[in-house]
Amino acid sequence: MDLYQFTEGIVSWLVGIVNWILNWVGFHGLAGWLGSPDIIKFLTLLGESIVLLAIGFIVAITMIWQERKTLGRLMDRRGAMVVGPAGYFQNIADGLKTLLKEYIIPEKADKTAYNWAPVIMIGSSILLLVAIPLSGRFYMSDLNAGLLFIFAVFSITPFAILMGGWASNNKYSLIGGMRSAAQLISYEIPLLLSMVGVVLLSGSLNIGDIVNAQAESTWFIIPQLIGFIIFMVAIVAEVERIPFDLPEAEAELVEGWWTEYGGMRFGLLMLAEYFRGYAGAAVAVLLFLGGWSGPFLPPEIWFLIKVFIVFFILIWLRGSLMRVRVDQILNIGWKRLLPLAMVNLVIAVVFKTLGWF
Amino acid sequence: MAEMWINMGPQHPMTHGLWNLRVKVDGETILDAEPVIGYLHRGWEKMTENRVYPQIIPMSDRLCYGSSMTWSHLYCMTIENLMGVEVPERAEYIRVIVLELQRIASHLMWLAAFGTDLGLLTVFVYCMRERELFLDLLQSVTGARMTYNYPRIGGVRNDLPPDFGRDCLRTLDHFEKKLDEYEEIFDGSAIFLMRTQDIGILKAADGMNLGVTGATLRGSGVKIDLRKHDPYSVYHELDWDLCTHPDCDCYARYRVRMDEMRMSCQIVRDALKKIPAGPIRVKVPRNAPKRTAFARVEDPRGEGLMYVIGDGTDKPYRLKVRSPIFVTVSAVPIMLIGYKIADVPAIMGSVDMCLGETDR
Amino acid sequence: MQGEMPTVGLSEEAVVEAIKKSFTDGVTVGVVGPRRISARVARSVVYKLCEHLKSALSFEHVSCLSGVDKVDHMEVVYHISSYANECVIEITVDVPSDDPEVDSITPLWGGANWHERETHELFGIRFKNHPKLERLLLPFDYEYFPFRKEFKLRGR
Amino acid sequence: MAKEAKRSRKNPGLTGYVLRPMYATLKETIRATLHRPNTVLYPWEKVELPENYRGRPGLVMERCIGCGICMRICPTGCIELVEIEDKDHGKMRKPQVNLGRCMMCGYCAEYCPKKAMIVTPEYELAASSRQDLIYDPYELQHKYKPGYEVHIVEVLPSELKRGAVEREPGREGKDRPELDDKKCIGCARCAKICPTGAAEMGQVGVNEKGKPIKRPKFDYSKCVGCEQCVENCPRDALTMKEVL
Repeated sequence: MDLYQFTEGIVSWLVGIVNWILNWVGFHGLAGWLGSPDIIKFLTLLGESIVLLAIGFIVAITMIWQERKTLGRLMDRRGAMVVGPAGYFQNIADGLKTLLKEYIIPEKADKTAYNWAPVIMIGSSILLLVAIPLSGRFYMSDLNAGLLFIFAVFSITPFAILMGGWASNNKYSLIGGMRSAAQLISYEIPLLLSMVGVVLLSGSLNIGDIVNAQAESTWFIIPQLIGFIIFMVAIVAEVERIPFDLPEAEAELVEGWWTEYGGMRFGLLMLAEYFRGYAGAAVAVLLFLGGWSGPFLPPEIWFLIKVFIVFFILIWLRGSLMRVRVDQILNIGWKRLLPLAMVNLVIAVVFKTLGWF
Repeated sequence: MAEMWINMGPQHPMTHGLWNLRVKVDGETILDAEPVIGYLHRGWEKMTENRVYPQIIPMSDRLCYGSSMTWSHLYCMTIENLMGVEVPERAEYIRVIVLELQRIASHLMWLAAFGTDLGLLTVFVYCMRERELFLDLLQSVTGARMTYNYPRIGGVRNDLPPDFGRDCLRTLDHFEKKLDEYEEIFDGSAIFLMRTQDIGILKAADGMNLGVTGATLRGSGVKIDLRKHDPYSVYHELDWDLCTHPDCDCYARYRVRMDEMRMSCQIVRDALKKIPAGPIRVKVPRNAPKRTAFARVEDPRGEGLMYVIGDGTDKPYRLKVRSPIFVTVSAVPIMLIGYKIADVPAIMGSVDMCLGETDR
Repeated sequence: MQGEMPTVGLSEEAVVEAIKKSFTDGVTVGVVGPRRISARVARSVVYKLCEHLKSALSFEHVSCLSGVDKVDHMEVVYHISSYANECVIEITVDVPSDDPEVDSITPLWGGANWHERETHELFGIRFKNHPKLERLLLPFDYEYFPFRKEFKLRGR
Repeated sequence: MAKEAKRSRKNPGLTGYVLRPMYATLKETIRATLHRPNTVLYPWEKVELPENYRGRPGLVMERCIGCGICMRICPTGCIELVEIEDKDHGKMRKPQVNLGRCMMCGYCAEYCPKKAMIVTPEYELAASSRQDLIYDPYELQHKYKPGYEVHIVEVLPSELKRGAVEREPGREGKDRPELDDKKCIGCARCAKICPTGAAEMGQVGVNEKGKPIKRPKFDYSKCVGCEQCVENCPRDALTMKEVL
C-alpha cells in the first residue's frame, strides 16, 4: 500500500460519511457528485499534498532544531533549550513571532516583484518536496525524469533571489542578487555532471529506479566517491549554506538579498531555506547513500535518518569553514570541480563498460 | 553595473563599532573608500580638563573596551612623567603582567571578530571562551572584568592575590594548547588562506608614511615595537622578541598577532619569575608642575601616546590622546582600493578596529 | 624599506647638532631625556624643519599632532618619531589666536592628515596646503570650536 | 633579533586542507557533548565571583562620619551628601549614590578614611525607573564582610628612596590642613564643620580690646584630611599641606 492508496482510503471513508449525511438530509445529487471518482481523486491529491507539506514542515522544523543544537555543541554552547523538550518548540515560537511582526515594505521597492519573490521562493521549495519520495511507497509523484525535475526546480530560486534583490531597492540586496546569479553558473554544471555518473550506473532518471539499483548492487558512494564529494560541495552552494552563502553574506552584505524582508516574509524565506536544505540532503541520500534501503526499521525512518546525517555534515561544514569570495567560487567551480567531475564521469563509464553495475 | 557609493555602517556587521565606511564600487571591485568617523565622539579630552588627576583613570579605561588596561596605564605613565614620580619596581612588574594578559585578551577578541568577519562563528565562541579565562585572571587581580581602574599614578591599586602565579601559569599552559587549535582552524583551512593571502596589501613604506603602527605595521615587515625601541616599564629587563611577518597582507597581520599572543605568554612567565617584593604604590603630589610631558606605549592596536600639559593645579590643562586606530583608519583606503567588496571585512578585521579610542 | 630597518641611527645629541647646524633662526632645540628631544620653532620654519627631519634625519613617523589653546595664543605640538634613531622630537609652534594658520605637514607624512583635520575642527587652526581640510568628528553644522578654552562645559 | 614567521606560504588547494579545521571542531564538539558545554545558565546558575569583585558601593552606617571625601573623589559625581537623623549623633550627613551614574570604579571605598564605604559584590542592579536607582544611605547599607573595604597601600616617595617596605599609611601619610595665622579671624567654622572633631578652638591670647583670640588647633591623629575646613574657611586661612 502506498501513500496514494492510503490517502484514497481515508478520503473514501470520509466521503462515505459525508455522503451518508447528505443522503439522510436529502441532497442525493450532491452526494452522487461527491462520490464520483474524479472528485475522490482530486480530494486524494489534496490530502496527499497536505500530508506532504506537514511532513516537510516537521522535517524543516526538526532541521532547524538540529542545526541549533548541533551548531551549539560545535561552538561549545547549548543552543535552544528553554521552550519545549530540549528547546524543540523554540522554532515554532520563533515562527509565531515572525507572524506578529510589522508588515514593512520599503517605500521605493518594486512592490510586485518584492512581494512575489518570497512566494516563488517558498513555492519552488515546496514543489521540490513533491518529487522527493520518502520511500518506495511514500511518494507524491513518481516521475520518469524525477531527477531532472528536482534540479530544474532547484534552479528557480536564483531567479527569485535576483528578483527580490532587485525589487528591494537596496544596494546590498542588489549585490546579493547579482552574486546569486554568478554563483549559479559556477556550481550548476559540476553538480549536474556529478549526477550524470549515478545516472549512468543506474541507467535511469527515475529516483525509485536509482534507489533500487543501489539496493541491488551497492551504494553509489563507493564507486562514485569523487562524485559524492563534488555533489556535496555543489549542493552546499545550491542551498546557500556557509562556505558558499554569498548572496546573504552576513559580514559584508548585512543579510544580502534578505535585508529588506521582515516579518512573516522573512519567516517564509527561512523555512524555504530549510526546505531546500532538506531537499539537497535528500537528493544526496537518494543518489549516493542508498536511499531508503536499510535493515529492521521502516524505510521512511531509514531515509530520514540518512537525511539528518547528511544535514549534519552540512552543519559541520558551516561550523568549521569560512565564507569564500565570489570570484573564488567561480574558480572552485570551473577550475577544480569541473575537471574532477569529468574524471568521475570517466570512472563511471569504465565501471559501466566493465559491467560491474 | 554602474559605479555606486555604498555606506557600510554606521550599523553594519563589519564595523565592530560605530563608524561608516563609504566605498565606491564598480560591480564588486572597490574603486574608492572613505572612512567616516565621529559617531562616538564624547569630547574625552575636554572632559578631562574638568577633572582632577586620579578621576581620569577610570575615564581612560573607557577609551577602549577591548584593552582598557593599556589606556589607564598610559595615562598613569604620562602623569608620572609629568610629576616626575618614580614607580616602585614591583608595581612595574605587576603592570607588565596585567598589560600582557590584557594584550592576549584583546588579541583574542580581535581573533574572534576576525573569524566572524570571515563567516566563521565558531571561532568567535572559542576565542571568547579563552578570553574569559584571562578576564577571570584580571578580575581576580583588579576586581572588575572590563574597566579595571587598576593602575594608579605612582603604582597599582592593590597587590596580586596570593595564588595568582599558580593560576596564571596554569591558564597560560592551557591557552597555548588552545592556540594550536586555533591555528588548526585558521591556518589549516584552505578557505582562510584564500581569503587572507595577498589581500589588503600595505607596503612598509606606505604604512610608515601614513602613520600606521603596531601589529599592522609589523605585518608589513617593519621591525618596530615600542616595547623594544622606546622601552617603558620593565620590558627591557624581560626576555622576549618582537614578531614580524614580511608579507604585508591580511595573513601577515593575523600571523603577527598570533605570534604576539605566544610572546605575551612568554613575557608573563618571565615577569612572574623575576617579580621582586616591595611596595606597590607611591604617594604622588596632588598638583602637577607647570610643564608638559608625554608617554608612548605599545597598545595591542598600535602606538598609543598621551600628551599632557600641567598648569600647576590638580587638573590637566590639556590632555591629548593619540589613538592608533584613528591613524590606521585614515590609511584604510590604500589597503582597500582594488579589492573586492567581500574583502572589506577581511581587511578591516585584520586591523582590529576599536572605536572608543578612535573617536574619543 | 621592506623588511629591514636600520637598527643603529643617530644619537639624540647628533640629531640636535644636525638641526642646529641647518637652522639658526627660529629654532631652539635640546635633548630633554633619553630618546626625547624638545624643540620650539617659529611658525615660518616648521615646514622646512619637518622636511629636513624627514629627508636628512630619517624621521619617518608622525606620532601625534595636537593643538593647545593657551588663551592668549595657540600652540601646535608635533610629536615626530624616528624608527631608525629611536627617538621622538617634540616640536612646539606658537600660533597667534587671531590668525591661527600653520603649514600642513600632510604632504610630508600622510599620517598627519587626520590629526590636522581634527585639530582644525576642534581648535579652528587652519593648515595651509592640506589636501582635504574638512570636518571629521563633529556634526557638519557645528558652529563652535569646542576644545578652545572659551567653550565652557555645562556640567562642572 | 626579530622573530621570523614560522610558516611559509602555502598553496591553497580545495580538499585536504578543509578537513583539518573540520577535525578540530569535531574534537571540540565531542568534548562539549561528553562534558558540559562551556556556557553558564545565567538566571539559574551564576559565575563565582572573586573576593575583591567591585559591584555597587555599599555603606557601613556606623562607621560613616560624613566627611564627604567620597563625594569629592567620585569621577561621575554620582554621590551626594544628604542629611539624615542618626540615633546617636542627631543630624548627620551621609552619602547617597545615584547608581544610574555610578561606574563602579570603587574610588569611594578606596579613599574613604574610615572604610565606611565598601564595595559589595552585588551586580544585578536593574530597576524599573531612574528614581529607583538613587540609593539613599539606608538603601545603600550593606552587610559588612572583611575584604569588602579597599585599602590604599602606598608609600611616601621620601620613604621609597630610603628603601621602605610596603605598609598602609597612618595619619602621618595623610595630607593635613595648615593654618595661616595672619588670615584667621577665629570664626570657628572649621571646628564646627569638622566631622572628626580634629579641629578645636583654643585661646591663644587676648587682643587689645581684651577679647580672647581664638585659633583652631588640629589634632592630626584624628584628622582624616577631608578638606571640609579648608573649603569652608571664609578667609582662606587654611591650606592643605601635602605630605610626601
